[in-house]
Amino acid sequence: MAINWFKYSAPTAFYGLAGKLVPWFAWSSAILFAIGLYISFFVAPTDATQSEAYRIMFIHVPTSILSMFIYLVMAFYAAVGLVFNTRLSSMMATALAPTGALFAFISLWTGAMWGKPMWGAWWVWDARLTSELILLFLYFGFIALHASIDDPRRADRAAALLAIVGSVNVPIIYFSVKWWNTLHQGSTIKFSGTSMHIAMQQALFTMLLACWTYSVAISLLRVRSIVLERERNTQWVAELEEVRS
Amino acid sequence: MSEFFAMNGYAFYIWGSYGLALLIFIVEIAMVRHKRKITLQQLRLMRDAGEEGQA
Amino acid sequence: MLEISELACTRGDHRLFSGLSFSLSEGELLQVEGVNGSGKTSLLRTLCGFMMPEVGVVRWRGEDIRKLREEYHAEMIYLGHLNAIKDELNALENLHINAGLAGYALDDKQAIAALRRMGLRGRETLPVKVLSQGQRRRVALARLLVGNAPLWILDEPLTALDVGAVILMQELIGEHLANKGMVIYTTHQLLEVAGVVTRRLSLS
Amino acid sequence: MLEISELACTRGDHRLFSGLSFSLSEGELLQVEGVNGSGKTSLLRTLCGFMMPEVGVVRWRGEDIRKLREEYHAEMIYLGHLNAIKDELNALENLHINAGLAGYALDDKQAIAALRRMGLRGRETLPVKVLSQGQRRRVALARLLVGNAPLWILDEPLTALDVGAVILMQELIGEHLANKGMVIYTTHQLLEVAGVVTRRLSLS
Amino acid sequence: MSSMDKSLTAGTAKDKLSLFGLLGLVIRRDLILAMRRRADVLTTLVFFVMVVSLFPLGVGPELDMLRKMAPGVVWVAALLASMLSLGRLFSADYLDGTLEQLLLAPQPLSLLVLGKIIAHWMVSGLPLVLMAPVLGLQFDMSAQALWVLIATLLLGTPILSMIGAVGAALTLGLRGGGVLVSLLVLPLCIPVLIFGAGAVEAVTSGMSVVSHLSLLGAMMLLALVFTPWVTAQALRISME
Amino acid sequence: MSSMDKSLTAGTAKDKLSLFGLLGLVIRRDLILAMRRRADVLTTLVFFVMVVSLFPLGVGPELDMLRKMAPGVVWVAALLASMLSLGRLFSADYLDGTLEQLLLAPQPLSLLVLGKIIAHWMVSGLPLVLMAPVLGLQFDMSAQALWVLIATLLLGTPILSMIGAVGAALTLGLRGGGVLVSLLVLPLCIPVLIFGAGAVEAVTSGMSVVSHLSLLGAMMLLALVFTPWVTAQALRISME
Ligand code: HEM
Ligand SMILES: Nc1ncnc2c1ncn2[C@@H]1O[C@H](COP(=O)(O)OP(=O)(O)OP(=O)(O)O)[C@@H](O)[C@H]1O
Ligand SMILES: Nc1ncnc2c1ncn2[C@@H]1O[C@H](COP(=O)(O)OP(=O)(O)OP(=O)(O)O)[C@@H](O)[C@H]1O
Ligand SMILES: [Mg+2]
Ligand SMILES: [Mg+2]
Repeated sequence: MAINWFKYSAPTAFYGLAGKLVPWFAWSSAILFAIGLYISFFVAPTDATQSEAYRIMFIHVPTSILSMFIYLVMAFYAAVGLVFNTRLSSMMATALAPTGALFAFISLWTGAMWGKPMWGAWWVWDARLTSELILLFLYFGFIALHASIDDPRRADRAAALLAIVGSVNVPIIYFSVKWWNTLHQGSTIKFSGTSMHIAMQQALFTMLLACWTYSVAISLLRVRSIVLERERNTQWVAELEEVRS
Repeated sequence: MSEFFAMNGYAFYIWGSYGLALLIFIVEIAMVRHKRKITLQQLRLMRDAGEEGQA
Repeated sequence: MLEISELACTRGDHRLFSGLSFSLSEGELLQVEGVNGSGKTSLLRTLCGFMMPEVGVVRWRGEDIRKLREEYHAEMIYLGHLNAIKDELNALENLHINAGLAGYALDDKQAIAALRRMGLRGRETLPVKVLSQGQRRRVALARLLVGNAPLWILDEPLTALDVGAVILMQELIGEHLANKGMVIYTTHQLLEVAGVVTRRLSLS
Repeated sequence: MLEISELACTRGDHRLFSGLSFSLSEGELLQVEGVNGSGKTSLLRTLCGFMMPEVGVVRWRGEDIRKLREEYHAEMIYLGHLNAIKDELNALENLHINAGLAGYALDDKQAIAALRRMGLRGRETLPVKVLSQGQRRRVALARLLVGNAPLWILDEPLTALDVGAVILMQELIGEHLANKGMVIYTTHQLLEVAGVVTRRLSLS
Repeated sequence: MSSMDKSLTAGTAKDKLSLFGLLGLVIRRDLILAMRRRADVLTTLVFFVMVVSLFPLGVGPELDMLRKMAPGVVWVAALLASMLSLGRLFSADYLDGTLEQLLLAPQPLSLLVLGKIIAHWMVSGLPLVLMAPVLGLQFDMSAQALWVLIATLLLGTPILSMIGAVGAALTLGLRGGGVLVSLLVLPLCIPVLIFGAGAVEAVTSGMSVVSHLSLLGAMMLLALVFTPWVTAQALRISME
Repeated sequence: MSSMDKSLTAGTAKDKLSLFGLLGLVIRRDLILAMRRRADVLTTLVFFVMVVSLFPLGVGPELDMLRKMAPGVVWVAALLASMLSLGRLFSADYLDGTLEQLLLAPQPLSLLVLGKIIAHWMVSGLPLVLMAPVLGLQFDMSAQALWVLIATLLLGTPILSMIGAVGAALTLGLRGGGVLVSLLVLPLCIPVLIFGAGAVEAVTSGMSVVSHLSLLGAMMLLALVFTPWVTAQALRISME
């Protein structure tokens, strides 16, 4: 059986590279989390208006930002996969989706946990909250579509099309919801501290970095499994050390 | 110490947030690693079956 | 006219065929042979352009069919496992629509003549839903009579047809070949066209 | 065992058959013949009890099948145009379920043996969706191997089967008849069981 | 693989299946099928969540009004979600010929039907019940109201599945059956909706909910006794 | 019969069909098919009416609140109704093999797709638009609000059909596609819902609706340009 080495060279090299990168990202993530949490809880001062509750911010804001960022990256990878027919980028997109969805979920959850003490309600129908919820639905759509199609190549292409259409729609959703909201109620109570304490900024930034390294590490780990699964009939997979042993 | 954990009365919300986030991270890591284990297992199984078939 | 070079097809873990090359020119008849699951349907669907060939190209008049697309489609007719007829419409309406999609407008007389030739006299205006399996297949096959595409790709055209209809199909194919047509087909039954040598392509 | 008396069937304006009487006893093989649309499928579906006979009765061991119902069902297997297999399940699971619905619990070994006999070695655990037409038909036919109902009613069992599978079916039917089974079938292909005289019933 | 197959066989090999074993087999079969296309189960749930979330988007974000609407909205969404999933109940079996074989099974058809209904509810009704409280929170419902909501859904969704089965059986094989079935079934389900949503409103305005709940319970028992048989007859008619 | 057949043929016999003639053929074909199963068209409409009417049942009969909810409820119901009818858009053609033939037609696929979308809208979107005022009256909406409601629906329902077509094409042939398609399409349709319902609310609170309507118009044009092509690609992927 002739194997087109050129075609498979990319996943081969990438599989090894990813394997080498994962520990680096994983460890830096762990360290950054440790530092970030330390600053968040022990260095950052208690907020004047929100007391301790504001400390939820240090997990809420990074996860919120990453959930949106990951969607864009995922759509980008998917589009590259669709246009240039590169399998690897499609696999990357597939690997990113669950992490993005989880971040969106954490964002919603922590937001709700913050909203209850601050606004007295678990949930309000505010622009940001609503569009984050819709973002979660978009992730679900991507994952569900990919999962319902058996042929992986077809699944990649179909899901990519969806991701692209979705990414066009995300800004539209955000602005429409924002506008819709301003039509009705006055400004929602928002976090008061406009001029943030320097320690808060540091904590926020460190946690953001920690979350970012985490998502890189976990999606690289996930994509390695996906590569193995999809390329299971190739010679190079059979020759891998972890397969042979 | 207990004062720290009490978080000035916001313990439920704060630890609820961080706790769930932590739980999700742990579960995700566990699931991804489990998936890798399963994948490798299946690969070995298939290879063994293939060798048997040739023999 | 139709050239296939170094075609390979893999479905799931199974390599169905590889390194397949052949070409077909005017007036030729090609039967794709093979046991169940050997990849006949997959090959025909690749020839239609539904499936992207894993390796290799399919060329029509020297050009890749994935480039030609509509131009190629105008010169071929594909008949698959499915009949592509609407249960709610009658045979006549179905034929009109199928011809329309292929780019031709028929008049009723031609359509009825085609259906009668296919042995559907008296069933032209019954909703296709109530027809028997064989009659439905005949409605689908009537498309071959009204188009004038040179290339016919037929996946098990004889399914559900009775003996009379099989003989009719043999005649139709013979006429088409005499008009410089080309036919590729699969079947597990016997299909012999008088005066024509059937080329055979065996999938492993 | 199975007796049909004075059966008639009308679909729409067409009287398909009338005054049909025959009976079938142990070890007998009956082929229902007729051109496309002559009413073979309609007759078989009436024998199963799906369609109420317009005139006449169908009797099993002397009793009307519409009275017997479940008791009759326990003694027959019907295989129609449709395969009655689930695309999402693999061949093994499909067979288990089909046997379970017929009232039997199989073990894996029997099921695999049946599938292998039907020529599906290596495809036992693929989702049926990805199998070829002929392979799907084989999965459906494997039911015949695991049940032990005396009466088989087969509507075009040979559809999509290759030559090897047709021979296999002939053997299976032969074995079943030797075990005092009864078989009624339709087909437009050739089906000859060695050592058995096929009775033929022609619908106009 | 082997464990999966085992789970499909009940009892020991070559055994005749008991009636109960058969019920189990049918339920297990449908659950396994549902698990094979796990997306299905999830999507009914997500559909439910999405419909409930659409309302605030259409109506506007005032919490006061939303709180009042909440029980109605959740119940309507549950009704629609179980309506949508009805299409799956028999149509797949019909299209691939399995239904013919079910009708030819040597066991009472109503029993098989009951098994299918139970499996359907477990896949499409139960998740809704479990999800409802979270949605209630989005609408700022009180804890007490949430409990009543769960109770009514727990009693009500099986009724929806059972009534829905009759509709699904009657519309089998008709094109556009998906919408037709809603048309047949929705009017029949309206009492369930009224008592279900009514109970939640009653509790928020401080009244007793016992009568509501016991009425729902009675309806459920009634449905349990009659609908499998009616569905079986409807299937026979549809297959003629 | 003869007149029906005539209406299926465009131009004179043996003529090559023009692109426009082809578009007409596809639309006519789908409309005729819809007329053959007239129940279909009716049921979308009845579903719409029923969802809208369920609300007062679930929420309670206070007119004040109902008036406020009205635009949102009508729009959500329209969204759900067009979602429901999406299943019909390609699946019948897929199952009977017609879609294969459409892909093999010697004309641009996007054009055929556009024809199908237009026919689908005429069958499932237009009736809703015409029905909406009647339902608005049930909720005691003002005449002005009713006009705006019609205008937004007229602009919005085609967008729903077009976005829906993409989802329908992507989920072709997948079991449980009916619910999956809602999952994919509903989030994408939310802006339409918000601007549609928002416009009606704006007019009731005395604000200008021009910006809402022009935004909807812009979205429609955008969708008209892109979705047929995207749908065609999705169909190609699904048929692989
Ligand atoms: C379920 C509820 C909530 C959700 C879904 C949510 C969602 C989001 C999202 C998506 C972002 C990122 C926005 C951006 O970077 O532009 C964000 C940022 C933020 N959220 Fe929330 N949020 C929720 C509740 C809250 C609550 C209750 C508070 C405070 C009282 C809050 C305060 C903030 C702050 C301070 C930021 C970062 C500030 C900024 O980047 O502008 N959020 N939230
Ligand atoms: N995902 C998959 N994994 C493994 N095998 C697959 C997969 N998808 C398809 N196959 C195999 O590919 C083949 C498809 O064959 P195809 O339908 O082209 O056969 P065919 O020659 O037309 O057969 P028939 O005569 O029965 O119609 C089958 O053998 C099937 O088992
Ligand atoms: N409503 C109706 N009006 C007129 N004719 C009808 C109606 N319904 C069914 N028929 C006819 O009844 C016959 C049904 O035949 P049946 O399906 O039993 O044929 P068959 O012998 O199995 O044919 P095949 O060999 O093609 O499978 C067909 O000839 C069909 O045209
Ligand atoms: Mg084939
Ligand atoms: Mg027949």
